[in-house]
Amino acid sequence: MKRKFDHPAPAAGEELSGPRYWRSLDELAATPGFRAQLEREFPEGASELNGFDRRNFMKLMAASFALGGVGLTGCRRPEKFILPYGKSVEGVIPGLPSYFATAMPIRKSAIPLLAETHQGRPTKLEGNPSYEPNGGAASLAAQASVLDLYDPDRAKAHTKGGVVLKAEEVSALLAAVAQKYAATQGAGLAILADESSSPTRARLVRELRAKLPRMVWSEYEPVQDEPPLAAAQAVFGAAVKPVYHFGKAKRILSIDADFLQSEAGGIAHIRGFSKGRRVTKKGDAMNRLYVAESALSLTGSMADHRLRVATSHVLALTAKLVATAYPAAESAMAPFAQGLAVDGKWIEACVADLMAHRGASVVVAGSHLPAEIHALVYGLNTVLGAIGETVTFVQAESAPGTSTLSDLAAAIKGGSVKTLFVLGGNPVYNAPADLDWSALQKSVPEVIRLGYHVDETSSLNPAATTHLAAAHYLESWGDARTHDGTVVPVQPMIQPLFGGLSQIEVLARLAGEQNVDPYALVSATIIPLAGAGAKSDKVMARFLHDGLLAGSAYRTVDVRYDTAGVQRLFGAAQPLPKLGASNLEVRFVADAKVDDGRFANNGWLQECPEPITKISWDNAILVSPKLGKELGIDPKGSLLQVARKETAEFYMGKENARVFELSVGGRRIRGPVHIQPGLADYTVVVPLGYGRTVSGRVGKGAGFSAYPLRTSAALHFVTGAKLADTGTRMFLANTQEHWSMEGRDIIREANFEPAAKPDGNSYQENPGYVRSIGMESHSPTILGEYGEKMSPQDRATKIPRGNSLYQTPAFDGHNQWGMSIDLNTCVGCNACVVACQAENNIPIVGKDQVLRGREMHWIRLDRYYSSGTIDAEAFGGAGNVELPSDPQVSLQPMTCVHCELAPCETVCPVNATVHDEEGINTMAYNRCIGTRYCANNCPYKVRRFNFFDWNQRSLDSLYMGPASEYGMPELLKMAKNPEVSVRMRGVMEKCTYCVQRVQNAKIQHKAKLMQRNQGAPISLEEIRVPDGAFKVACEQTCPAGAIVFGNILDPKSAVSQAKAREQDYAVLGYLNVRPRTTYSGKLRNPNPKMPDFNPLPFSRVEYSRKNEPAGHGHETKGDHKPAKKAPSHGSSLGAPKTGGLS
Amino acid sequence: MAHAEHSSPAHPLLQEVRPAELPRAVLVENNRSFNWITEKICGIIEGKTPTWWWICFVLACFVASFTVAGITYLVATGVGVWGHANPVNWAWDIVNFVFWIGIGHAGTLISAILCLLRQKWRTSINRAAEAMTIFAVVCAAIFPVFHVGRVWFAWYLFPIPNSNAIWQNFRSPLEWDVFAVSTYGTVSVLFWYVGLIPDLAVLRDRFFAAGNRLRATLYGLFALGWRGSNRHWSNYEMAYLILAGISTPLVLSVHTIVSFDFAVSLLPGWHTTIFPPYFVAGAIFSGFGMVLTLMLPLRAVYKLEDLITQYHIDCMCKITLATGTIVGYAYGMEFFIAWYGANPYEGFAFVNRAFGHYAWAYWIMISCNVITPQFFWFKAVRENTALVWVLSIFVNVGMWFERFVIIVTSLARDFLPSSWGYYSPSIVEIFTFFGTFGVFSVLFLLFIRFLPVMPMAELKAVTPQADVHGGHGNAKH
Amino acid sequence: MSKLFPKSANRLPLQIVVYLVVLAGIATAGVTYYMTPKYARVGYAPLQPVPFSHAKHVQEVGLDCRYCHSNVDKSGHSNVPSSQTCMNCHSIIKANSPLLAPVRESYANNTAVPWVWIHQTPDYAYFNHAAHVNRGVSCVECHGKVNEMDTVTHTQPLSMSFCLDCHRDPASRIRKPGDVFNLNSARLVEQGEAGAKAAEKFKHDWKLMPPQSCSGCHR
Amino acid sequence: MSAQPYGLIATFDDVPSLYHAAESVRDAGYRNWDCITPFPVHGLDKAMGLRRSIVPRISLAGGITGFLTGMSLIWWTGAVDYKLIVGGKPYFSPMFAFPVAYELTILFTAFATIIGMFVLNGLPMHYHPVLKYDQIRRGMDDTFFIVIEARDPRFNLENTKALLARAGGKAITELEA
Repeated sequence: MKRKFDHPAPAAGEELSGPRYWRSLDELAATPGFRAQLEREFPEGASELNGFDRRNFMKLMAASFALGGVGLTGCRRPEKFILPYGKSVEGVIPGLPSYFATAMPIRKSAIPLLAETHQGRPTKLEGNPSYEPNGGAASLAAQASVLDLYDPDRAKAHTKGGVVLKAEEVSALLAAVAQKYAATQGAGLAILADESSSPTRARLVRELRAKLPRMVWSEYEPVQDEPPLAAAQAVFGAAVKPVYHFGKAKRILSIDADFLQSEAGGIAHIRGFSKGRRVTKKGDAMNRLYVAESALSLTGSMADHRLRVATSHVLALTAKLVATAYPAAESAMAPFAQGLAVDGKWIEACVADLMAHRGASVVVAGSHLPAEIHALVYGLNTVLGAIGETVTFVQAESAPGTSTLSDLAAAIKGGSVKTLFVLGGNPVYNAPADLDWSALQKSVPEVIRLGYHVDETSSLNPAATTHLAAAHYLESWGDARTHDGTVVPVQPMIQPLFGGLSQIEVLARLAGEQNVDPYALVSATIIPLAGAGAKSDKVMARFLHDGLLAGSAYRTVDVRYDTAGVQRLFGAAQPLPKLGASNLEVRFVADAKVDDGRFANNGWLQECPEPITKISWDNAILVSPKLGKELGIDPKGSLLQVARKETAEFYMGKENARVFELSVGGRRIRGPVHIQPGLADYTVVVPLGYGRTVSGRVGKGAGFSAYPLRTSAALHFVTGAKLADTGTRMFLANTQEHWSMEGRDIIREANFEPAAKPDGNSYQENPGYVRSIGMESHSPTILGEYGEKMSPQDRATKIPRGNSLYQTPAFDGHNQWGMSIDLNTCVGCNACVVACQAENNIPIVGKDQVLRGREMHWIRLDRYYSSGTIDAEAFGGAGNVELPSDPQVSLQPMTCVHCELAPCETVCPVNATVHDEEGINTMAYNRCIGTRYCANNCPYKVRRFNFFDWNQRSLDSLYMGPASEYGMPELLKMAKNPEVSVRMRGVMEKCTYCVQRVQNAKIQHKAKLMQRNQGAPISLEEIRVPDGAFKVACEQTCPAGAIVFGNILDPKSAVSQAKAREQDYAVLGYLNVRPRTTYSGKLRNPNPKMPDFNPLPFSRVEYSRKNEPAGHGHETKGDHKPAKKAPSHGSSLGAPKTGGLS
Repeated sequence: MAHAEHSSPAHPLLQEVRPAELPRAVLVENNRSFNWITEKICGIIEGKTPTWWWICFVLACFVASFTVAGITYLVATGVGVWGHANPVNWAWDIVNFVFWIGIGHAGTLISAILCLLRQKWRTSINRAAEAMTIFAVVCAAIFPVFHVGRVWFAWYLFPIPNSNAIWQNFRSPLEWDVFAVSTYGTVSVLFWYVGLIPDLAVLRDRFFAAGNRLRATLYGLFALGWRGSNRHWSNYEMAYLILAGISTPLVLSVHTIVSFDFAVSLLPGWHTTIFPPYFVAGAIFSGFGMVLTLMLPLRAVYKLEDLITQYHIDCMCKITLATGTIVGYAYGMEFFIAWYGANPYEGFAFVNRAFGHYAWAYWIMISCNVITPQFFWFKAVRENTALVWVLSIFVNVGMWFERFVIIVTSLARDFLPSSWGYYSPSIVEIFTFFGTFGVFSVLFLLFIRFLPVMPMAELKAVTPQADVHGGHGNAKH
Repeated sequence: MSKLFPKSANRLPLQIVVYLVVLAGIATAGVTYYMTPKYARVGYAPLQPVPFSHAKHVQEVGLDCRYCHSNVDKSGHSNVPSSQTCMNCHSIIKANSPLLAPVRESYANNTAVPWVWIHQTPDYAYFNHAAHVNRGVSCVECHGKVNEMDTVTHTQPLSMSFCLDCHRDPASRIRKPGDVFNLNSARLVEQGEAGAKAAEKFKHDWKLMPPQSCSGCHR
Repeated sequence: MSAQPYGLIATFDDVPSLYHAAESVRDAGYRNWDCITPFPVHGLDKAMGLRRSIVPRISLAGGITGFLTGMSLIWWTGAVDYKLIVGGKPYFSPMFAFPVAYELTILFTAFATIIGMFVLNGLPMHYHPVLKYDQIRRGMDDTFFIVIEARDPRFNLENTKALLARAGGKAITELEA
């Protein structure tokens, strides 16, 4: 259900402005604000919701009433109250969530969303399926952003020099400013804002600048996620930006571009990419991904061929590529390709492959790269005939006259700025170091800051700073454009909790608009966009209902490549920097979780492990194993190296990292060093966004800030850096201690195409390859002959005894739930982790507890490296000591797999975890006494134990027990999903297949049925929940569509189809636990013509080494070659010889 | 020496046999009289409390307070105060539980199995050994009870009808444990108490004669009016024999079931059929270790050399040696099966034990449990009481580490390398465990102070004078 | 020598045993009674801010349950009506009865009437009204004959075993869909042979299979 | 003493004399008599002509009850009252029911044995005429007694005294009731 959300006048909002919200309830009960809040928060019957938080809230309230003398306490039990609306709210059915379309704006794009609200509380965000490119998926950040709304540390009032301002005072203040500068035509007024795609903001800015022509309007973003327009401007003569269609691409070359994650439009990219990657049956095509990069990005982890090359050498590489692909340009490119140490064969084979797929191949360059490279890449795409096919160019939004941060800095230096507005952003924290922004900002007499937190920028000079509390996008009206330009609404779900303002409200007041009501502002922008003649209210209704303005995407322009333009871009060729331990390249990347620091105070994101390093709550200086060795970081193994050596040093299971000082050009920062396989040998990667000095409880003190190293000249990478050991150490909360699969059959991989001389190992030759791996491959079938003959449906209900002593009772449910996870398309973006956290009220536990291994995530992403070098012997060999410098990465989402013969259930003494008739392994929290036996006996280690009262105690006083304060902040209670119990300490928890969604779907379906066929019998087919009627949280948000959940009794259901694939297998299947969640094996699609081609995926090589040391593996003849090699030479197994250049 | 002309099966206890394998040792040295025995043993109770007892008692109470404090903090705060974390969800708690239960077993074994085997040398040590059993079970019970996350709901473990209409899961070894351990505790107490009755009667009358009505009444109440009637003795003997008879399978079943906690799971390193016999042997091993550790000082302090003779020590050393060797064999067999089974997960589990991150624990275990007992081959060692005592301590340490190795190393590195971890105990765990030794000592000190440390009646029954045909007629008084 | 224990002492053990048995009995009985939800709930009839009489409104006025509890067949839980609903009539009828003052006041300045909450299930139990009323389970099964109550009283224990009784044998509790909101109607099984048959048919035709495992109610 | 005494008690210093005395009392055909010994004297039962104790039968009954209780408890709770699918195991199987049934067997046997023994012995009985005998204390220590009760049909103060004296009993005394 999506509809315009009737919004009471903002006036009501003021009564519950900030601080009062925080006073004790009984005091609050007296205030009219409380009543208003009741009306908003506890509509008709809301208190009857069964959500623990709501109950608890009611108890507190009852208590407070008692104190206030309003209620009486019963003699037998405390009285609780039902507080219905005074006046009913139209369309709100207590107990049923409502869904509204909105969008999360970020930089120059936005993510269209649906918000699930419970009586006005948004609790869960999901992608908006009406926006086709994203297909209902959402990103990690989008999933987590709902928590920011309830951040107890957000700015709760407008303040001037520390004094709280009322709403009308703020309006007055802004009006005053407007007046003052109207006189000077804006001279002396400067506004610094973050980037935005909002048409309304653009419109207001235009108006404002028309009014105040001499005003300085500048925009700054520390991180770029779209290519520089300069390149397009030069070669196409137009301000256009590329939009990629990976769905159409058969061959992809990524040049230092993490297009799956950090580039704008990532969700659409993942969706397209996985479309081309998905292999459901023999004969399906599969795309091939070449990646040349310096860091190990998620995109790189998906690569079929990966080339480690320093970012400062990428220009040379690109030049070489162009020269190879377009011989005409060879002479021109030669000087730039000078001194590039990359195996020529790699480039030739790669280019040949791309050329062979003209029109179906594409080259992508990272947004952080200089314009020259983009210009060349556009050229490559032209040569490949990609333009118009796999990549289209659209008219980019451009606001002429927008000045950069440096311009603004100059203006301030010149003393021409008297009043500075800082709308969003956080320049004091993230401005380039050479600008010395703090000093500049201090020098401005009046600074007005619109910020969500009182952060570094707001608290720089409190006396002279006015801080306006910004509204969260879930509590304010606005609009935005997605990466491809589609206009989407930003619709409020709830009144501003603390009377915050949005940017457009501020700008409107400055521009002196008559009607500053944000809804009016937005509709004033949208209606014209909808085209003439459209009836305004209809337009808005439709706009808000669909959550987008149909056909509003940016205009596609066909572009002509102008070689002359390229030459204009290029200066004289520079010699390639010679990299080494004393001349390191530093690469600044936006963190996968906290981005450029904007999400630093979001607990869900902080606790979510970084997809590749698996480190939570911190960033680290990432160095390659080779550099690590040279720096003297040599983790010691165990007594006799029985398993692959860890890449990090561990102390009692905690990563005990050395703190190094990273210095470049006289600037220096300190941070823990973490060895990251897969980096270019002398490239050091430092994620931005950490080390916030002024932030909330969560963000403060997490990690270190890398901004002090950045200069305007080198925002994204710089050479000439040095690392020096400070002799100190610090713990890193690494959630995955061990990196190797140890040659086990956990993730089963095969190459897609046969090798030059076929060995029967590839998918093409043996689609059922997963069955020739693992214990099952050479043990009698666990289902028994009888069971093997059964249909999947019968197996799910009858549960064949196999060779067991016991006959399992039949599962007689109408539905039998199951899940399938496609390891081939999962890119490891971690969105599912946080989606699950939001849906299931999963608490965060803080760095200290994560260090101890007590993180609570119900779904985790296991990340394994494999290098083909593992010791064939049981223990004690050189192969185990070697660290992989250029590994293959395998990712596996791991959550409760709901075993039909669940080992956890057998051992629970109190029947707290049993099976239901529909095959779900249930967990009755209230029955659990916490013996933790189930967790011990779970082979997948997916059960999570509440060691403390995570929800009721603050994370810094967990060990104080009763001495610490009990109860969770009201704001956090509002974030909880009322459909799921909030667990107390001492109970076990785990994935429940989102049983609340399952049950509600069933009930709704049955209710409909009963009302539809009055009295007429209902067939077994009818009673089943239709496939796709609902999705579980992780499945719903997965951009790759790698997770499929549904009823396996329905042969036509998506999940049945997925499970029917030949590459479907059960992890640890030999244990005969019969998981309901099965996995589709991973495929790699290397090019046999490439120099680094390996006939088998490395993990497979390691498997064969461990399990068929002599190489007598059936089906795996190909293993002879690697297996015979000396264990200690990884590269000889086909690891790119070009790797580790400097 | 006494001879038994006729032996009627009806009175097994009274019948003296000469086991071929055992020398006909003197069970009470210097041909002491009945009265001497009575005086000797009652003397311990009647004499004034020695200073050393008070010192030990206060010390023990202090140590015991650690457990109390540790448990209080645990319950108030959460299991998090221990070192547990995924993947190691059981650690010292269960280690200590198995350790103490194991210790307890020797007591039952001595009093029950040896009784059935007609090993008369048991008489002088069985009372103390049984006491040890009971106190060990008390210490053991502390851990499984308090290791749960919500101890206030621990009653869910018992089949009590309730309005939730839900029952227990009797497939769970943990539920079996509940029954096994509580049965074990109950039966041990009953067995012990029945043995005490005649001696309590002795004390009753002695205190009454000494004019101490209060203590006389107390002992009297528990003596249940025992008057040494032979008609009673005949039923009593039979009951005692039956209790011994059922205690034997009981003690075996208890540790078997404890071992099921692991054997029934599917964790590599736990999931092995060898566990039951191996655990039982280990239990006896550690139990005798503990008996030696306790009895040797007692013997010295109370000058009981005539009652706990070198022959007794000899026997216990030999049993320790035998069981220690069995345990050693089990260690070896585990490795063989892991290799022979050709299951990579199993194989790794054991290699990892010996050479992985916890190798240190493994080698402590091996040296204490397999090497230490081998010294008992030598008579010289067996006769050097001090040395025996030291070795017995090693045995206790070794057996604690055995449980640690089995539980922690298997959990720390199981199926999915992604969830491998490392466990280290928190200070709270360490102190809680340390404190249980205090608890044990407090109870044991109270026992030796207020109850006869040896069964007088049984001792008298094995003296030569007890024979109906005289034997060495009049004993010297 | 004089005896330690008097002759009477011989009766002591027996007496002790007897006392213990009696005590244990009393204790068990007490616990069973005072600790079951039945005790804590059944009969609970608190004073409401407005003395609303279901009897009057249902029997005299003839309102259907769903007039006020309008979402009971759509939503998980049955809503308590807003003051607006009351005012639909009471703006005309008894327009200024002092008893209705709280309602008028609540309607006027849009505040809540603090109705005392009677039928509570525990936090961890997720009862769904729609699931029941749409599948032939009448209000009366859990709430009793509210239509005859002047003050609402808790009539059923609403304990887990109470729920299970029905979930294990749904046929014996269900009504014709038409009768669900008619609190005076009889269960199908109480309508003789035919009724019992109808119940079985109902169960079979509409695939009634109430969950008996945890996931049905606990999430 | 006026009242009929409880019986006569005679002292013996060592086991053999007690043994032979017991034989002679038995042969004299007394029924209600007893020996008081500080420890179970082997062979004395025969000398007294006692039959084998029936405690074992009581124990057996206890054991059987225990086993059945265990099995039926698990069967009823798991397979009748509340059927739950646990780990794919059957609702009931003697396999997993065995350990608990086994433990209950032992527990119930123990109780039956001990209670049986007490009942047969008529214990607890804190008051007993024998306990009033001033020398009884030594009977718990190192002396042996024979008590012949007055209610024995053959009891006759003089003859019985004489019999005990003949049997070598010393300090033959009347026990007041």
